Amino acid sequence: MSRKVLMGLYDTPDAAADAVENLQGASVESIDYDILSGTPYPEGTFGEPPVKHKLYVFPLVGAAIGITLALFEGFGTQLAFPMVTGGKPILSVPPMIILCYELTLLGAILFTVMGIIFESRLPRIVRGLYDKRITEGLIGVVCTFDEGRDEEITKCLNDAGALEVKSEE
Amino acid sequence: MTMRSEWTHKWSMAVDIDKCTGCQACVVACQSENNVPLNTEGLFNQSRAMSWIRIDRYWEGEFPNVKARFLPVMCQHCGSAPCEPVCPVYATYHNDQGMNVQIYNRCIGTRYCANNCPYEVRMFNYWQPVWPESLRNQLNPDVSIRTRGVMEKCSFCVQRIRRAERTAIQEGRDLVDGEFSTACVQACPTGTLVFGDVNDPDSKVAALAHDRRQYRLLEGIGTEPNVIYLKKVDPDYENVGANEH
Amino acid sequence: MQDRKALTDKQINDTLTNSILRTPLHWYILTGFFAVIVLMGFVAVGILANRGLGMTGMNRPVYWGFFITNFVFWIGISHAGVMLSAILRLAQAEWRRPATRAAEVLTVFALGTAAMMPIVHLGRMWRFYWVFPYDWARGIWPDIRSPLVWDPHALSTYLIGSSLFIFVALIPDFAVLRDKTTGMAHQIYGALSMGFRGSVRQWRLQAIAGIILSALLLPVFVSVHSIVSWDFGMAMAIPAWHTTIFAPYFVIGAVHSGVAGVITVLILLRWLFRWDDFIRREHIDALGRLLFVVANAWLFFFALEFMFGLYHQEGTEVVVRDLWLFQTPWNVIFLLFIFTGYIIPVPMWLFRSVRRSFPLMLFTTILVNIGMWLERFLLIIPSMGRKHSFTFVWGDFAPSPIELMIVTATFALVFMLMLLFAKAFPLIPIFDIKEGNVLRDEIQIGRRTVQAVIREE
Amino acid sequence: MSTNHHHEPNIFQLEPVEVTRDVIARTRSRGSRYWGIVGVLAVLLVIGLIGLGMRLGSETTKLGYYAATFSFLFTTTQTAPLVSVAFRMTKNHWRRPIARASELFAVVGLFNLLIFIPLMIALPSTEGRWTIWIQAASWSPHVFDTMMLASLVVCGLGLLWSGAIPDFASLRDKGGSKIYSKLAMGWQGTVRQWKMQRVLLSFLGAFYFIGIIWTHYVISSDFSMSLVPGWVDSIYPTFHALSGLQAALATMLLTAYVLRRFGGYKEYIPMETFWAMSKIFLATSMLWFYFWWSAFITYWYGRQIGEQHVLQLINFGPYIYAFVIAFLFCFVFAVFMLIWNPIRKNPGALASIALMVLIGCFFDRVRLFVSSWSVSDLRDQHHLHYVPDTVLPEAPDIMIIVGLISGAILVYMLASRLIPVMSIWEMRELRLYQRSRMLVRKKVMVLGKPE
Repeated sequence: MSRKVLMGLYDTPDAAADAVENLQGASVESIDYDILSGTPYPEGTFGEPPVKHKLYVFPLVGAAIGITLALFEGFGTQLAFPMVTGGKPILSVPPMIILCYELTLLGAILFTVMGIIFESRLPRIVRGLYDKRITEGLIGVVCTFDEGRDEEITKCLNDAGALEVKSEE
Repeated sequence: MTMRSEWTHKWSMAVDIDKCTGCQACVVACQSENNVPLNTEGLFNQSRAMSWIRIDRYWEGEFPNVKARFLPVMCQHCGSAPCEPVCPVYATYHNDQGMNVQIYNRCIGTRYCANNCPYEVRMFNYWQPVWPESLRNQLNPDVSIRTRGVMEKCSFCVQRIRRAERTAIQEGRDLVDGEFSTACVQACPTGTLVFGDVNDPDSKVAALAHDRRQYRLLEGIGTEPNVIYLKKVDPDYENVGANEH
Repeated sequence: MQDRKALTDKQINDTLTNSILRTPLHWYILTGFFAVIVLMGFVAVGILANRGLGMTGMNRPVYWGFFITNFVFWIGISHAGVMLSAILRLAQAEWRRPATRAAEVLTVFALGTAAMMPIVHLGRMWRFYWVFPYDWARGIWPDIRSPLVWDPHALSTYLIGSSLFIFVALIPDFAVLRDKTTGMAHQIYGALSMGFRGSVRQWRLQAIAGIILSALLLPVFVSVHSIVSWDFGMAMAIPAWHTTIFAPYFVIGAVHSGVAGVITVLILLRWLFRWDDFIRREHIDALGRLLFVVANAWLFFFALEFMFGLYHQEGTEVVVRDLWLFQTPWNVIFLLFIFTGYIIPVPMWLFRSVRRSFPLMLFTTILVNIGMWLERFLLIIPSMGRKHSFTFVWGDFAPSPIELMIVTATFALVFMLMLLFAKAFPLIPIFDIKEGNVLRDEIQIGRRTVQAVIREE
Repeated sequence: MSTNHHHEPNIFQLEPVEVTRDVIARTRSRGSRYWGIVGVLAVLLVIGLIGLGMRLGSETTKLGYYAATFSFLFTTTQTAPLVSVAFRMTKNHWRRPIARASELFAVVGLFNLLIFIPLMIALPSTEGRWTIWIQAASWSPHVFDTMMLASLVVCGLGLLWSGAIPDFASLRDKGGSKIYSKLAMGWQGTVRQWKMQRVLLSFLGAFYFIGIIWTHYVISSDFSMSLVPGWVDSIYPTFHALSGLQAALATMLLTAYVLRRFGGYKEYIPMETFWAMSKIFLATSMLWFYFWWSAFITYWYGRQIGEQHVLQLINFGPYIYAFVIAFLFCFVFAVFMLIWNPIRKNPGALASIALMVLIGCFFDRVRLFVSSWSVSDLRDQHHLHYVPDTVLPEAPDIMIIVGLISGAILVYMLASRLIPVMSIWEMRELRLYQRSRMLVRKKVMVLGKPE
């Protein structure tokens, strides 16, 4: 069956939190509601469950790739041109350590940024239900639900004192 | 390159300070042999004059009994040359004949090598070199003309070495010590400069390398120079030659 | 005590985007003015490329001149950004909020400008890309033993890293701009914000991103200036350069000049865009305190560098110190440097009234950067003129008009880029300010109200 | 329903009166285990002093381990008060539970001063060698180093005292011995007195900060670097101070753990304290490598003969084992364990890492000091022409190492009997600034930030 989306707009965090509480009371799964705000509130402010993510993996992968490339460059370039410069060994390790250091961090940074964008589910082609006033302080509580629970959900949102309940069309 | 001798060549030069009169003949010879740009008055004022071999002149003692000390300095072709590893593009490296060679086409002109040369013998082409019309035909065809923006320095007249090697190989024989030499050595009237192969046990240079007067410039910093200096002999002074380093 | 007033999110949006949506007239005047100077700078570079480095004042033995000095200086400035925003973010310092982005942007532009310097300084500048590890066209790789190969690696890492750092933090502000604009601008900001709509998950990841990226960028920030310092430290032929303290000494010097630069920029922005409610006295006060500590740490390293120059009791290092202290014009430059870089500004920062006065902070921080430019000059140039004991080839250096023109142009370039950025993007992180408002609190202790902050941990 | 899966902010709960009573009780009553340990340490100390006596006659090349031990004690114990000083300057509340514990290490400074005197006498004259006292008389290191160390100790004791006056007063009022009323100097806690005490603390703190850095400078250069001809390493003093800070943090982590685990101060020392310290601990461990590397890469690249020999001497030559241990313990293991948040939030793990770092720090001092003292011919050499052989510890050296270190611990334990190891007034002040409240649905901690 198809699913519908409703969004209630609130002017205070407490109202939004009430709405979330109502939704939880109406046994809406935590993946089915979301809070949109123009301000980063501390985690759990609206009584929502903590976000699960795998961001910490990305830098490690990036670092691994980076150091591999660095080692490749270090060994490769020195062995490709076995020329003596300044009586230093053909395979000088200290310079390679410096390259490894830089490229490891570069890889880690690149992958972290990719991870952030990926984990925050961006880029979104279809932005979905949204309101411009959210960046100006209003807080939106979006709820996705199955066909037929309309008035129940609308009630949950309105009881918390929604300024407006938007649906997408 | 095929090598018919049982040793690999290690080209080296000996400089007998005792014989040097500071006549600058070597400087001029090098200038014309290696197509080094002309040093005009203007270049001297900019202190950008170029000479692959220079003669340092130091005054010693107090007036009236003051003495001029002459010290010919060219690239020392160091065994562990500080100038080599700092080049990001391998424009200078150590070849298998003990020489520190400069590759003009690779040079991008960071001038780091010049900074890291303790002997100050590396020259940078700040300007595009120009010669008056009259001198166009004087240029040595064996030596490439360096464009502006690259480093250059004494090459131990590598073009002469290579030519001698080629003839030797054609005639199917070994190189003979003294059958050729660098421009500066050729021009030196007093025999201050001696060029040869130190790995050749019976070459003049090899002998001088073990002379009791021999020393290297700035020995303390461990660059293992390939140019041997022989101390001044001066009855008035104890441990002469100390002032050079 | 703290002159902050409560602002609604709408007010914050409006004020912080007025650099973009309601650009003041003097923005155009200033930008135009700087653009002209930058143009002249590019002409100078053209002349340089056309006629050769003979146009500069460099000679033998002083092979490196104003360009490298300027390079080190701008690298130094570029160290404020990450230093401030990363360390203060990790330390959960609340007062960082308005300063972070301006600092990071300054980092990026200063770094880009710095990166141009060694290219301009090359004998054959059209060949600069040969230091990067690729094999086409020449059939040869760079020699990774050279510090000049370490440099491009470190620089590009730092440049890419800090640019992405800024971009990630900009995404929510793009969303704000998207909602405030219409038409073309709306489309562009919409594309940039990638459909960000401030969901719980997105905000959470913003927070974590700030921490991880800071932690990753700090090691880069330290390494970059260290590697720059090793361009000099590795040169055993120049005893005054070949000293082990150069890496941390350069880094702390960089932070000194960099933080000063950030304060200068913040005060100018405050004046330019009327951001009085965001860049407040307590902010430059805190920055001033930080700067006081940094300055003294820098002095300690400077003292070490100086004393170990004399440690030999002989030789060329002492000659260089003698040059600094007793030989004109070097001693004049030295006095200028030590007075502008330390003696005048630092004691002033002891006074709260000075740290909280915008004109005085502007004055002192500009002084610091004059001093630090001269410090780099003194560290780099005289040492080359007094290499080993071949007094016969000792030399001096005097800059040429071309060099002066290009150096001036770099300053204009950085200011111009900052202004252009301010025209397109908010220079004060909007969402960071809003978060600050949420986390701000007050507690009553007896009759006294104490500023307090909500800790998430 | 929501807050239960976010962790609760833990806030110091005890009432002021309880704090005072509790801390004083703990300070006074000491179990048999305490006295047992004190006894053992005392015996070990005596053994150490005997070892010291055996060593004194012998030539300088044999004094390396003694010097290393002194440097180690100076590094760890006398830098420890820095933890309190530095984070009082930055107004970090998490420092309060360990502030006194770290200042208490100033007492160990007295012990260090005592064991420093024979070393100072054994230090060879500066005739014919490079030192930081460029043109000064040959006795300058001896005199000036002693002066600096002594003034540092005095400053540290002053810091400890001024930080403890209010607690002395409470001990006095709780019927402590006469000495407390003397130490409290009639403290009544008037507004003016509190203000003065704050000023005094900040001044002494600043002095101690500057003092410790410069003392590291002179100790490191006079007692190791200048003993090796041609070793000109301008970063070495900073490296010494930096690894001092690292060791100080390690010491404090270990102390905090012991207090929490065995001292019964569990609810006083929260996780935040460990966590906050561990971040800086991680930073210092990275910097350890950074400072070492700055010296190494310069020498490695320079390739001058003297430099190569020094590199061999202190790193890869006769003391390679000490170096490897130091390198692994102080940098590699430390960093790669500390980057993980779970480890940084686990006091037990942190304590063991701290212990490891301390061991690494000791071997670091061995490689630096034993090697430099083993260079015999100093006179008029401007380069190190040879690399001396390894000097292995003999019986007296072992006795010195064990004895002196346990001596330092002994002094600390005895001092903690006299002076409360937990600062009563700082904990009471902490209660003023910590509040707990609801932010919408989340229970959060509110921290007061007085200007």
